This record gives sequence, structure tokens and C-alpha cells, in this order.
Amino acid sequence: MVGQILFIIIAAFTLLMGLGTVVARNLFHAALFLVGVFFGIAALFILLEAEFLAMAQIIIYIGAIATLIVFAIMLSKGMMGREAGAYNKQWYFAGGAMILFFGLLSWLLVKMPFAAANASAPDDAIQQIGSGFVGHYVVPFEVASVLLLVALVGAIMLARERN
Amino acid sequence: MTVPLSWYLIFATALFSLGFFAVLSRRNAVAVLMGVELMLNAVNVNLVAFWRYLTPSDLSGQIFVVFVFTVAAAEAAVGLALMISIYRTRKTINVDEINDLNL
Amino acid sequence: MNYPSVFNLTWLIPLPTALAFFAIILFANPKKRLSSNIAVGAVILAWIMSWAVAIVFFLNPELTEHPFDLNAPWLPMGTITFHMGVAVDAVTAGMLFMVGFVLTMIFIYSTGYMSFPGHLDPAKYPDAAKEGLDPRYSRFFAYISLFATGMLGLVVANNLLMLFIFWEIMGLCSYLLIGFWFDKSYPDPKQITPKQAGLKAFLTTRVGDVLFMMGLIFLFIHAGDLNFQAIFGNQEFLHELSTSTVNLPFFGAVTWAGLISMLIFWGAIGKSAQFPLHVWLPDAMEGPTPVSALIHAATMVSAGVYLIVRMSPLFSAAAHGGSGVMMFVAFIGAFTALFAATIAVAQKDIKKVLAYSTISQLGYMFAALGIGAWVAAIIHLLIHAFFKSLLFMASGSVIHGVEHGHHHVHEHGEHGHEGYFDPQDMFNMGGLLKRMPVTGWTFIIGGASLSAFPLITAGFWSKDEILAHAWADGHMAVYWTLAAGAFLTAFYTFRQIFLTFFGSPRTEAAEHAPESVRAMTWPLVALAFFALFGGFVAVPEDFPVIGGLASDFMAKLMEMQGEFYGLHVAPAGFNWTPALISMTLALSGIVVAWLVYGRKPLAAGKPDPLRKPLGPIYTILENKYYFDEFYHLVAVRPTLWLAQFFFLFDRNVIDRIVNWVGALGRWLAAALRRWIDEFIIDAAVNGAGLVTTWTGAVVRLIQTGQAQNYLLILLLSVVVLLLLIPLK
Amino acid sequence: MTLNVSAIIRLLSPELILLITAFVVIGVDLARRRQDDGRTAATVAVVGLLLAAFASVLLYLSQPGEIVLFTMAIDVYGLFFKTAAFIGIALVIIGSVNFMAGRSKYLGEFYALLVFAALAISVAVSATNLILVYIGIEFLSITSYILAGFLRGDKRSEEAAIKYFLYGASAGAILLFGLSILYGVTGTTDMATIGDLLLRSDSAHWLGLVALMMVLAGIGYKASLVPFHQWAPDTYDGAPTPVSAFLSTASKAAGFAVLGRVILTAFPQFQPDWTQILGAIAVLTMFLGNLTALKQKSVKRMLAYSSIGQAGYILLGLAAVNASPDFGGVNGLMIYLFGYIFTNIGAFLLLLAIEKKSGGSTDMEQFDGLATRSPVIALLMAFFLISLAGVPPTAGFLGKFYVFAAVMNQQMLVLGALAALNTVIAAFYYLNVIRHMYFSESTVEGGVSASKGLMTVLVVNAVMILAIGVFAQFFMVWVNNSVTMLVANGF
Repeated sequence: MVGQILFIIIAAFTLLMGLGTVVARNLFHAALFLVGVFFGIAALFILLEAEFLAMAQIIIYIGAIATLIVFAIMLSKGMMGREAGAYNKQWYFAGGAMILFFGLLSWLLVKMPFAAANASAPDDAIQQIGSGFVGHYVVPFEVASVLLLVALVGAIMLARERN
Repeated sequence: MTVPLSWYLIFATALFSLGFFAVLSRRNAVAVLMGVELMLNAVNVNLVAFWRYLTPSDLSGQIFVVFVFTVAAAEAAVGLALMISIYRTRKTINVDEINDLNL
Repeated sequence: MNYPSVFNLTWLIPLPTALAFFAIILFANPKKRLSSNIAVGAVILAWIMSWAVAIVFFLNPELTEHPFDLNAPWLPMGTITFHMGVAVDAVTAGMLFMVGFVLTMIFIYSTGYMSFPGHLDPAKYPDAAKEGLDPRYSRFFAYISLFATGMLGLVVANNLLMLFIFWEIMGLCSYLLIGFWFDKSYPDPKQITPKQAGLKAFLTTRVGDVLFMMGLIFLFIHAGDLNFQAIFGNQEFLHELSTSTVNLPFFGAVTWAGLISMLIFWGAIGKSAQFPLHVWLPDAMEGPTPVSALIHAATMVSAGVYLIVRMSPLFSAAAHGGSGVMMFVAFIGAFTALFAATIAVAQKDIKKVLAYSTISQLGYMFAALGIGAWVAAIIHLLIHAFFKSLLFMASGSVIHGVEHGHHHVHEHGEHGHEGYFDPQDMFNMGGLLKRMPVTGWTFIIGGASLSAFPLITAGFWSKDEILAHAWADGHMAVYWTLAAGAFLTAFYTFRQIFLTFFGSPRTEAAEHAPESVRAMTWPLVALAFFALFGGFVAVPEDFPVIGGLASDFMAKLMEMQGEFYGLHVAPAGFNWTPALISMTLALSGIVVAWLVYGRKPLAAGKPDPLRKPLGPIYTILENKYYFDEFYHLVAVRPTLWLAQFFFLFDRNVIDRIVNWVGALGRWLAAALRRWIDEFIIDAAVNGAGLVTTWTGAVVRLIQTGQAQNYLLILLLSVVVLLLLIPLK
Repeated sequence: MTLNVSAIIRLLSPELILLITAFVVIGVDLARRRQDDGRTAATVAVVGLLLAAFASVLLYLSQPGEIVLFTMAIDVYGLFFKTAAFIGIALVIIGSVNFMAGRSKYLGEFYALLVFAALAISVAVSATNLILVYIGIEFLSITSYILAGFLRGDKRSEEAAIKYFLYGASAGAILLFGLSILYGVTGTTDMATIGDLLLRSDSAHWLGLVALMMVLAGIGYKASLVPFHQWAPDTYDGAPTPVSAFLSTASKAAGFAVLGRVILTAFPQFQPDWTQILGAIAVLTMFLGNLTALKQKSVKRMLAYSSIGQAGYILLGLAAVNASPDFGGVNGLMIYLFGYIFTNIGAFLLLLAIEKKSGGSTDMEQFDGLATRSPVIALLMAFFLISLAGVPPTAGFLGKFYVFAAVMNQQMLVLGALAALNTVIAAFYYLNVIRHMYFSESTVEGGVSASKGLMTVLVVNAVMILAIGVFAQFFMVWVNNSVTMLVANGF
């Protein structure tokens, strides 16, 4: 029961923050709402007993991605300068489509009875994740690191001042 | 675990839809990117919930999420760099104004 | 079985011309005379090898029981390997004999024919005009060399896939060759230009080719092989194919043999310009005349007949299985034979008459195949190639002469500018026999052969055999259709001869037309020999008097070959009734032509004397039964509409729905107006050309350039896909 | 299975070679930047790619069977696509050296990124695990975004990149959603196990379909399948031409390879469903690509649409997949893609020569009378076009033959007829270019010249196209082994 109430509170908070991200005209405000969403998700991770992920979520999303977004907004001052509106011409149609998509997908998902395993989360989760990275998932792990490197090189090259 | 799994799924779907809505309707490319981040986060909730409810002993769900983090970070870096580059050329990053290629 | 070692040359036959093509394109291109020498040298080499193989085969008739077959592995398919190779049987030998010779004649003729064309401005190509050669002379020889490769390869192929490959190469070359004089245009916008004609030919035959390919694939799936002898030597397999059925939409259950033969036959319909895919051939006359002789008389169009000849065991198996494919072949053939002959009667253009005549003669061959007169069809195929290429080349010589005459008149300024002059219009000619004796007499020989002038021409023997078969086997409808066609054939051929060569010249140009150069006249003489005496290889044994004297070894040879393939190919036997009827019809056709055109030669500027008595029928014939217009309406238009539909589909419909209604209304109005314009006023506009000229606003609707519109479509597509799940 | 270190290095040698190559390229370029317009870097990259291709061939020849190593399968199917993609990318690099010189200051990065893209493709096509599928696809995408936008300050290049980025990121999220459902339904990320579990559980069928649809959208866009194609014309058009060549060939082939592996290993029991859906998508893709290509004035854009149309034919191989050892469908898809890579790279790179002459335009007028001005270039272009049109004896014909045969073999007559109709439409616009080259008066003066590197690539492509068609046996033996994979999956 407590879990349910907690979930509802966190979920409602997160969705509200998400709505804020979507509707805020000011990009700085939107970025702030986004940080709120990231926090909410981290809280849900804790609720799901995935503490490692919650930590990672805060460090990566808030520490890196959100900061990056704010930097980008500042680097291109006036990015939102002369816009006539925050939304394009198809927004109302997009909204309709989204509601349809949401209704359909959640209906499809809920219809499926998932066989929940009533086991508790392992205590050595972090250790298992770690050994997964250097064991079975070593190839994806290495590929991910190369991916980060490529993104770094590409981002620097693209965003560098021109002379 | 008193919260049914379906609640998580519906929550994730809702967040995903919100994100997609931003992608479809916001003019500013940075706002669109934020929408993409919302979508990826929503899927992360899915993955973690599935892991916790279905196979708590096998941690591939959590590992998947870590990889999604990586991809999200790389994507954001490249995307924002592209936007800065475009802003320098066009003085705008409104997606609907970037449409020279259309025939 | 020990084969004569010369057969090992077979696979080399298509090679010289292929090498010539690459040599000309890559190296010899700037040197015109060198290019033509390379091409002629290569084709002569091919000719020698073809005749060596063919003659050795003729000398060893027992080989029909053991056709030569040489294989090399090509495509592995997992469990089986597909082999490529060459084969020689009586049909191949006959074709090699004809193709090798005719190709060589055409190549030599071309060296003379491809002089500087009249429609080009000499100031623009000073060098070419000084040499007196076409500016793209070398390229012409490259194309015809590749074309020759296609035809020779097709003839020696031992399997259907290889045949198809060479078939397609020929299709491509014919496109390039028909459009060779792409810069030609006419004052009359309705007249089709070479560019459009090439495209039309390619696309129309492509319709048939696609069906052919489907048939080929079906056959391969069932047989596991496409080698002719492997398939047709296997009676069990043919039997199985003719009894197992497949359910088709609309058609219900048909046998596999029926379906495959039908699909393959459509390939032949396209290539051999049979009704209803005949529309491309007359327009293909826009190509240079050697091309017409090459493609539209001797080689490419006859490839369709050759294909059905090859596939006959399958067709007859299908007929045994109770499907009406053979009937269909006979019907299409006989109908086309008559249908095209009627159109030929009202044509003005000297080459168009021959074009329709070709369609009609090919119809005879298909009709013969459809009624089971396999040997007669092959013989007619071979003989027709000789006299029809002769006729085309002679007509080219005439056109050349008239063009030169026109130039002559022009240069001497006797008449100043007289506007557009059509050197192919027979009503601009007359009396040319005196000016161009060699051309004229060879043309008359060819024409007599085409009209089946009794006893002394080759065409008589081959055509008579088809009619005799139709009569003997009781196919009366086919017989009378073909006989009526024979009358019309004689009539339009001699109409042409009288209009062109007799009487007095109707224009200054015709008055000054010179005889053509030797490179052009000698091939005519050589071909005329075969047009006269080629028939003496197939005189029925029981024909009175002559039967004993002349030979029928070719017919015998083909008979043996046909029996080897399990076909019933007994000769029809001589019968006075049909022979007399057809002789009478041919002669009376000539007499009627003489009465209308020969007795009192047409004066300059007078209309065709047929126009008045025939009235509206003449107009219909002149307009070729309005077939082009019909296709434009039913095939080209809907395609454009479909294209339109997809542009609209691809656009983001939603956020501009209001603008849209207006645009749609305007578009509908415009489309309707254009449709009416084009159908009623501009009906003869060529459809294929229209697709390319379709321009303007529509293109802009394809993609909006708005990334978010694209994403919306992405989302909606996912929604649609998800909706499919509960609907399932 | 226990593997020692040397065996692991051997099995992963293509990837390791590429990784080392990429770093060496960047290093070499840092040392020699501005001295040789990136030629050294390009040489190193090409050598590395060819070595990697060679390593894949060697691995293939050692008959690897079904080795799965750290979520990567070292098998015939993957090695085939790796070899094709590596060679293709090497050709793109050779052909683009002259074009890129002077257009960008970051040439080392450009070639390194292409090598990284090769690495991404290599990983993606052998992924047997959902995680690696996702990482591989995203790795390829992110590399491609950077490449598409590589010409900084060029409005078209930037626009191409941002459109691709927005589309790719959204489609990637949809793919991820689908994969998460797949994980939720089965509780594992290993695709073979997923296939097994879905086979056994009836109730999972429902959500399996949801996952399938999302995976189709999320991977299908890489292969530019309609209706997930709309980014493609704009991006192919705006991106630097060598990048368009890469995107429309190697990257697209990777999309097909991944899609093929995912649906064949994870969704085999959904075959009746995806056969119908893929069939419908194939028809849509063919019609839309071909009909739209008809109207294009720019040859580059025409090729962009044509490559969409081509994707439709390729997809037929997957739609008509069956267990026949001769016409299994997958062998058709593979040989089609193999030939298509050479053909399309040739056609796109040839545009470099045209662009250089015209200063950027690839409109039809630039092709008028090309046969007279530059006969060799015109002949090569004509050759690529007839291969695209599927005229024998080119590689294009071989591919069409096999996919059509698979369709016929499954007795999907309507699909076959519609596909056949499309070859007629497509012939029309391919011929149109030939018509301009051979049957039109030049409106432009002077010949078109190609640099030595570009000419080499074009000739190599033309020779390969012919070789595939003529020596089909050699290539088909290779491809046909892939059928064993199908049979192993219970088809």
C-alpha cells in the first residue's frame, strides 16, 4: 500500500515535470523541468531496488546530459530569440496521434498477463553488473566505450569555432 | 511489491508519449532533443521494471539500462554539436525552418 | 557420339562482335572507317563460323538424333548447379545459316548507308559533313555489333536463361538503335520522334519480357533446370507439368504447363510485335534503315518466333493437358496476320508498310506454330528473313536516293524553300525504277516473294506450306483468315511497288534520285538470290512436276528434329484446292493493285485512289485502328494517376488539409481539361514521352522537407502497424 | 565452449584490425595534417579495411559454424556482410580522396569515422543479443550523423545531418521500446533464447507482435523501407556525396542484415505475420521509390529514390523466406545486396565527377551528350544503370533473379506480379539517364574528368558487377551456405 502511494506520488511528479518540459516556452525552464524528470526516474529506480542505476541516472543524466543541454542553450544565445511560437503547425494533430498511440500501446501492454517472479533483488547486484561488463557483455561494453570516443571526436569537430 | 507491473508500464508509455509529442511539435531543436531524452528514460523504466518483476536474479535488464545511458549521452553530445553548428550557419535552430531539401 | 570438331567453335560465334563492340567503344571511336572495318571484320568472322557449323550439320542429318550440347557450370543453387552452354540442333543450324549471312549483308550495307543524315545541320558538324559520314558513325557500328552478339548468342544458347539474357541485350540495343537519330524532330508535334519511339519499343517489349521472366522462373522451379534438352527429353516431367494445376486469381485452376507456356508466349508477343503489343514496331521505323532490316525483319522480331519454336514441346504438352494455349497462339497469329495486313494497305510511309507487313508475316508464323505446323513455321521464318531484310534495305536505298535528289534540287536552288519534305512518303516518289535499276529490281523480287508469287519465289513455298497445313488439319477459320491476309499482302506490296517505281516521278526529288553506292546495292543482289531460290530447300515432295526436281532437304531435316522432340510434324501433303486458292488470291491481289495503281499511274498531288471508295474505313486503317490512343487512355493515364496518388500519399496530408481541397479541385479541373485536350485534340501524343515531360507542381508535393512531418508519418505508421494486431 | 586468448583474437580479428586502423588513421593524420590532403590517412584506412575484409574471408574459409562469442556470432551470414561492407567502404574512401581534399580540415577524422562505421556495421551484423543489436545500430547511426554533417558551414550537409539525427533518434527510441517489450516477454536478451521461448508460449504471441512492429520501424528506417523512408531522400541529397554512397549501400545493407537476423532468430514463429507485413512494405517501398524517382530532375535525388525502390526488391528476399535450399530468399537478399553495394557506390561516386565539372549540380542537363564528351564515363554510368535496372548479365540481374524466384517459390503470385510491374517502371527512369547521355545534344561544353582514384573505383565497381553476374558460381557458393542458418532455425 505504501509502495503504491509512493509510486503514485513519484509518477505524478515525474509526469508533471515531463509535461512541463514539453510545454515550457522558455528553454531554460524546460531544461529545469527535465532535470526534475530525471530525479523522478531515479526515485522510481530506488523504488524498484536498482540503487546503482539510480546513482548512475543522477550522475549521467543530471551531471552530464542536462548540463550539456544547458551549455548548448547558452552557447547559442538567442536560439529561442525570434521564434513566433514554441510549437509548429502540426502540434494539435501530433497531440491527437500521441493520445491514440498511448491508448493503444497501454491497452496492448496491459492485456498481457506477465508472470511475476516473487523473488527479491540480489544483494550483490553491483558486483554482478560489474562482472557482466567484463564477462558476457564485454563486447558491448567495449563498443560502447568506442562509441563515446567517436561521439566526443565528432562533437568537438562539429561544434568547434570556425576560423 | 504491492505496485502492479502494469502501472510501471503505463507510466513508461505515458512518458514515452510525452517525449514523442515534444519531438513532433516543438520547433526548437534543443526542445526536440529533450523529448528524445524523455523517451529513452521511459524505456529505462520499462527495462528496470521488467527486471525487478520478472527476472530479478538475472541482471541483463539493468545492464541494458547502463548501455542506454551511454547511447543517450553520445547522442546528446553529437546532436547538440550539430545544432550549434547549424545555429552558426543559419542563426536559427527551428526544425521547421530547416527545410531547403524538399523536392 | 563423336561430333565434328567444328562444333566446338559454336561458343565462339557470338564473341567476335562482342569484342568489336568493346574495341569500338573504348579505342576506335574517333576513327570512323576503322570502326566500321572492325565491325564488318568481326561479323564476317562470325558468319564464317556460323556457316561452318550450319553446313556441317546439314551434311550430317543423323545429328538430329543427338543434338550437340556443351556445358559449363555457372550458378550453384544449393542442391543443383545451373549450367550455361551452347547447343546445335537443326533449328539452331538453320538459324545460324540465316542470321550469319543476313547480319553480314546488313553490316556491309550500313557502311554505305550511314552517310551524313539530311536532318542535321552541316554547319554544326563540319568535319562529319565533309567526310559525308554520320557524326556518330562509330557508335552505330558499336551498337549493331553488340546487337549481333545478342542475336547470335540467343541462337546458340542451350538453355532458357541464357536465351533470356541475350534477348535482353537485344532489347537494350534495339532501344539504342531505334533512338539513334535522337536529334531528329518533325514539324508535326503528333509525329513520333526517334527518341520517343525507342522508349516506346523498349517499354512495350518489356511488358512481355517481364511475363516471360516469370514463366522462366516457374519453369525453373519445377524442372530444376532450364536446359532445353534436359527439359524436353524428359517426357515424364512434361506430362507431370501438364497434369498438375495451380489456382490463379480470376482464371481458376490451370495446368502448370499451360501457365508457363502462356507467360512465355507473352514474351514472344512483345518481342515479335503481335497483337496487342504490336504498337511499337511501326514507330520503331524511326531508326536508321539498316536497323529496321536488322531488328524488324531478320533478327530480333523473329526471336519471338524462335522462342516458341524452341518451347514447342512444352506448348504441345500443355495442349495435351487440355489447356488452350496452342489455340491462343493460333488465334493471336492468324488475327495479327490479317489485322496488320489491313493497316498496311493505307500507309503512306514506305517503311511503315513493310513494318506492318512484318507484323503480319510474323502472325503467319505464330498461326503455323499454333496449328502444329512446326516445320512450316521454321521455314517461313528463315525465308521471310531473307526477303524482308532485302525489302527493308531496298527501301532504305530508295529513301537515300530521294533524300539525295531532294538535296540536289535544294542546292541548285530551283525551287527555293519548300518547307518540310518527307523522303519516306511513297506519294513523293514514282518512276524510280529508271533512276535506280538495281534497287528497283531487287525490291520487286523481294516484293514478289513476299506476295508469294507462285513457283518462282521462295515466299510462295514457305507460305503455301502453312496454308496447306491449315487446310489439311481442318483449321478452316485459320486458313481463311490467312488466305485473306495473303490477298491483302499481295495487294499492298504491289501498291507499294507501283507507287514507288512505276509511273512518272511525282516530285523533283524523285526525278533527281541517284542509284545508291555499291556497298548498298551488292548486299541487295546477294539477298535477292535467296529471296528467289531459298524456297527450293523445302518444296513438298509430292508437288506436281517440280516436287521431283527440287529438294526438300531442309524440311526433312526439320521434320527429323521435330520428331526427336516428340512433336507431330508430318508434312501436310499436296492438295490442289488450297494451293489453287492461295495462288489465285496472291495473283488477284497483284492484279487489283495493278488496276488501282499500275494501269493509270497516280499524278503528283493526288490523294490515294483508295481513299474515296473505302471512305471512313480508310481513315480508321490510316490511324491503325486508333490503338496508340487506346493504350494511352487505358495504360498510360492510369499509371500517371497512380503516380499522382503516391505523391499525395507521401506528403503530409494533414496539416494542410484546407489548402488541399482547393489544390485538389484545381488539380482535378486541370487534369480533366488536360485529359480532354489530350484525348480529343492531341490524341496522338505518345504516352511514354508524356511521362517524361510531366513536370511542375506535382513534384513539389512529394516531400515537404519538414523533418517533423516525416516523424509524424513514422508515428502514424507504427500506430497502424499496432492496430493490425487486435484486428488480426 | 572454452576459448583461449589466441582463438578469441582470431575470431574477433576483423573488429580488432578496424579498431587499430581507426586509431592509426587519426594518429597518422595528426602527424601529417595539411601536408598531403589526407592521402596518407586514406591509404591507411583503405589498407586496414581491406585487411579486415581479408580476415573475414579467412574466417569464413575456416568454416566457423555457429560460434557465439560474447554476444557476437561469428558465422557465414555475418562474415558475408562484413566483407561486403568493408570492401564497399574502402571503395568509398578511395573514390572520395580528391573530393574531400580542400573541403574539410578534418580529413583524418573523416576517414577514421568511416572506419568506425565499418566497425559498427561489423558489430551490428553479428549481434545475437538485444543489447548488442541496440548498441550496434546506434553506433552506426551516431557515426552516420557526424559523417552526414561533416561539411561544416555547408547548409545542405548540415540539414541532411540534423534531419537524419532527428529521425534516427526517434526511430532508435521506438526500437528500444520494442526491445524492452521483447525482454519483458521473455526475460532474456539473447535472441536465440527469445525465439525459443516465444515458440513455447502462446500468451506471449500478442506482445511479441507489438515488439515485432516496433523493431520493424526501428531497424527498417536504416534500410529506408516505406513508410520509414522519408529521411532518406533529403539526407542522401544533402550529405556529401561519398557519404550518400556509404549510407545508401553499406549502411543500408547493415540494416537489412540486422533486420534479417533479428526476425529470423527472435521471431521465427511469427513468419505468417511478418511475411504479409514485409510483403506489403516491399510493395509500398517499390512503388513509392520508383514512381517518385520518375519525376526527379537531379540525378542524385533520382538515385536517392531509386535506392528506396531497390530496398523494396531486396526486402522481397526476406518476405518470401523459406527453407528451399535453392531459393530460400535469404540467399537472394544477400547476393542482391552484394551486387547492389558495388552498383550504387559506382553510380553515386560517378556523380563526384559530374559535380566537379558543374560545380555541384547533378541535373539531367549535365548528362546531356555525355557519351560524346566523355565516352568512358558515360559507358560506366550506363553500366551501373543497367545493373540497377536488372538487365542481365550484370549483378543486378542475378539478385533480382534470386529474390523473384523465392517469391515465385512461395507462390506469392500477386507480390511477384507487382514486383515485376515495378521493374518496368524502374527501367523507365534508369533509361532516361542513358537517353540523356546517348541521345541528347550537349548543353554543356567540355568533357568530364575523374581523378585517378575515382576512376579506379569506378572501374573496379564495373568489373565487380560484371564478375558477379558472369562468375555467379563463385559468389553463390558463398551465399548459399547461409541457408544452413535458416535450416538451423527450423524453416
